[in-house]
Amino acid sequence: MNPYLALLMSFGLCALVATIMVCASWVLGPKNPTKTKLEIFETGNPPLGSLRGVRFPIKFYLTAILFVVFDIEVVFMYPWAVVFRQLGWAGLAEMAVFVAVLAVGLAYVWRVGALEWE
Amino acid sequence: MEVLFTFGKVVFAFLIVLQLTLILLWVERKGSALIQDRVGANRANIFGGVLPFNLGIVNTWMADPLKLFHKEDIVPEAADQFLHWFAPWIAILPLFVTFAVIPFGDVLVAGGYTINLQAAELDLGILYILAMLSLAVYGVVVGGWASNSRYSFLGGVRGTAQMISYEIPMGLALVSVVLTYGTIDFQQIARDQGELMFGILPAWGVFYQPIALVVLFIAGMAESKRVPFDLPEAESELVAGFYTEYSGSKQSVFMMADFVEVAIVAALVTTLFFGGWQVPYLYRDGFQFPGGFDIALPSLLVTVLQVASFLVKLFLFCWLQILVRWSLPRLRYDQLMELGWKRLLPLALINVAVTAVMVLLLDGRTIP
Amino acid sequence: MTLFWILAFLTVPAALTVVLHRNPVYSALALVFTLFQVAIMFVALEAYLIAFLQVIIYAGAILVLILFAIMLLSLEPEEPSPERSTMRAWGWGVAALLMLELGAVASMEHGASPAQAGPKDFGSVTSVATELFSTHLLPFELTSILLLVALVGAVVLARRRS
Amino acid sequence: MDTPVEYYLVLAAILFGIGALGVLIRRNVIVILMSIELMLNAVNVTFVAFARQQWSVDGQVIVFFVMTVAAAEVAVGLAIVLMSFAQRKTINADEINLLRW
Repeated sequence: MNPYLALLMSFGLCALVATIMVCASWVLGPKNPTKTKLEIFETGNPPLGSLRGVRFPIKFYLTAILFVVFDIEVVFMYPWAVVFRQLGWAGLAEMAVFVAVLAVGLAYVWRVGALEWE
Repeated sequence: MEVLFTFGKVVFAFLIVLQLTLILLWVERKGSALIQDRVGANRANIFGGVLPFNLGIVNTWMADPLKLFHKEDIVPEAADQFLHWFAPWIAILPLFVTFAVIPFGDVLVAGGYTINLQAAELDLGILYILAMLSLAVYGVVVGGWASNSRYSFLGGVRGTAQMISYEIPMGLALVSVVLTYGTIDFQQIARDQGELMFGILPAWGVFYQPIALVVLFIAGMAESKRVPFDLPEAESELVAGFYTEYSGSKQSVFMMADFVEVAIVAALVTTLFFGGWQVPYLYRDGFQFPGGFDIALPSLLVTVLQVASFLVKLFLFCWLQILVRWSLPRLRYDQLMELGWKRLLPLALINVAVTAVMVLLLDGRTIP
Repeated sequence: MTLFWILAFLTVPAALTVVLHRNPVYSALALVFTLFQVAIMFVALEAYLIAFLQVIIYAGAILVLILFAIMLLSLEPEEPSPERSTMRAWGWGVAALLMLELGAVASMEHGASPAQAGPKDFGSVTSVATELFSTHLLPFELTSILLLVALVGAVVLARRRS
Repeated sequence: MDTPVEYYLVLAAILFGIGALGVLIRRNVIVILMSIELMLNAVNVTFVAFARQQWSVDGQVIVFFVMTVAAAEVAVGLAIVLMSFAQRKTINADEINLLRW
């Protein structure tokens, strides 16, 4: 049995149930929209309007970059880990070089304080 | 016929998730009441006359979901109408499908058929789980953005940064497990844990990889965005974070996604570190205790025992997470990021290196 | 064959949405969908490991980064500007030409496959990993330097702002 | 697989063309970056299709490297976009026409 067919079944079933669950309130619930109800909730104050100009610290973006770089590192490690026993000590050295270079990156980011949150 | 079996397994795996989340909701409400010395859920008491106290099972199992589904679905005017609907859907879908690759038993031999008790017999199970968990981020990002509200937006950004930060240690913890077993197939890993160490101790992953277990457990809890890692939805700061503007069933889907994530972490911990469906000393033809004391069992009973063992372990680790959730206060954001990047990441990396060296030292064949 | 046509009819509209939608968030989500379809194509082409990496790296990491940047800038849908309409026409023309050209080359006969049935473990983790860590070892090590440079470069650029 | 490899190649060509279209007609730099991602993916499909035809995993290994390049490109590209937005308050490719700040 092709496992991907089973995955397809799983996706179909779960998508169906997820759709039902998300739409349940819209189908079953009352519909009584009022002006106040449809406003954005800002702890009772009149909403300030558009999100244009709302900024958040550049740190979040740095975190995302770090994540992308290390995610690729981790992903490279999976095939390596599977064939590791065949590669032996040479394989260990190969991955050590790879990780060492990226560890330099981590050390740099650590040094410049991109990991510090106040 | 084979298709029918596969469909049955898919449905069974999905039912485990659905029922487990509802049971966890009950455990959460009653358990927190126990911890905080309250009564907890006590409505819809249909067994009231039978039991001396109200368990509130009907309340959380039936009445709560039904009530939530009958709430009004409010979509703010300023929100993006399509994405507001799309966000909870994409938040829950990748989490639901993960259970398809978790093995819940060895093989079921019945009526001439041998059925592998794993819905999708995928040999890339761990990568599949990682892929689906990495897609789960979209529910948070889109939910935070679609509502067009400041609280949602900040909660969404915080939540995304937190989830991606903890994906790295989680991935690395899984790498060291893969190194230990040399495969990324869940069923294979579960089978390998059926052997014995020193002839007495079951060869469970927890004895090989205790550090990976700790890292995976912490990172997994952070992924599920619950206390002590609930900064994206911190009630006292951000109202409800990325789902501030949600109501009714959409909001309950977001809540449910958190519980499904708890279940996924428990399933990973169970399968990779605690033998999955393995019962110590139980083999396909019955118990074989170390002292040479055997009990023969029919194959069907063995299967039932194994599935039961998987479910019990699964529930145990869900319960452990809920216990932690009600015991610890919330971290500060800087502590959260520091824990992820400065503690767990180096720890997991060192663990991978040590594992690699140990594998080579103990596996004499490849030493030159 | 059916699978291919389903994929084709889902991928092309999604790709067009990426390019033509005025709201960058929709563009990004349509791109996620396109990438997921491409991953399914990889499964159909028996590149199982690559298919999962596609989802993890592209959909799980790169697109999150793009969405973050969009949110960081709080972008609004862009208004079509009239003075660019000639440029747009040119763009459509050039892209159509390119598509035709590539399509013509691609649809030529590429010779039959050397064997009807390939090795049994084709596309499996073991086969790809063995190849990656032996024949392509140097590019693999260079990849780490590329990532390091990208990381340091991005951090330097992003920090100069504050 | 009974689908001839040419079908996938044509689909890849169409995807590449759509990506090129995005680069040519859009002014939002982030959308241009996404279009480039689309083109890279079209190339990946070609690699994998040929790998399947030749029964050689080399094509699949190359896809690894393409993904890495794509990630590096996006990380640096977006950092430049953020930086230029901070300086000039625009992400319109027509208005970012200087190579100096």
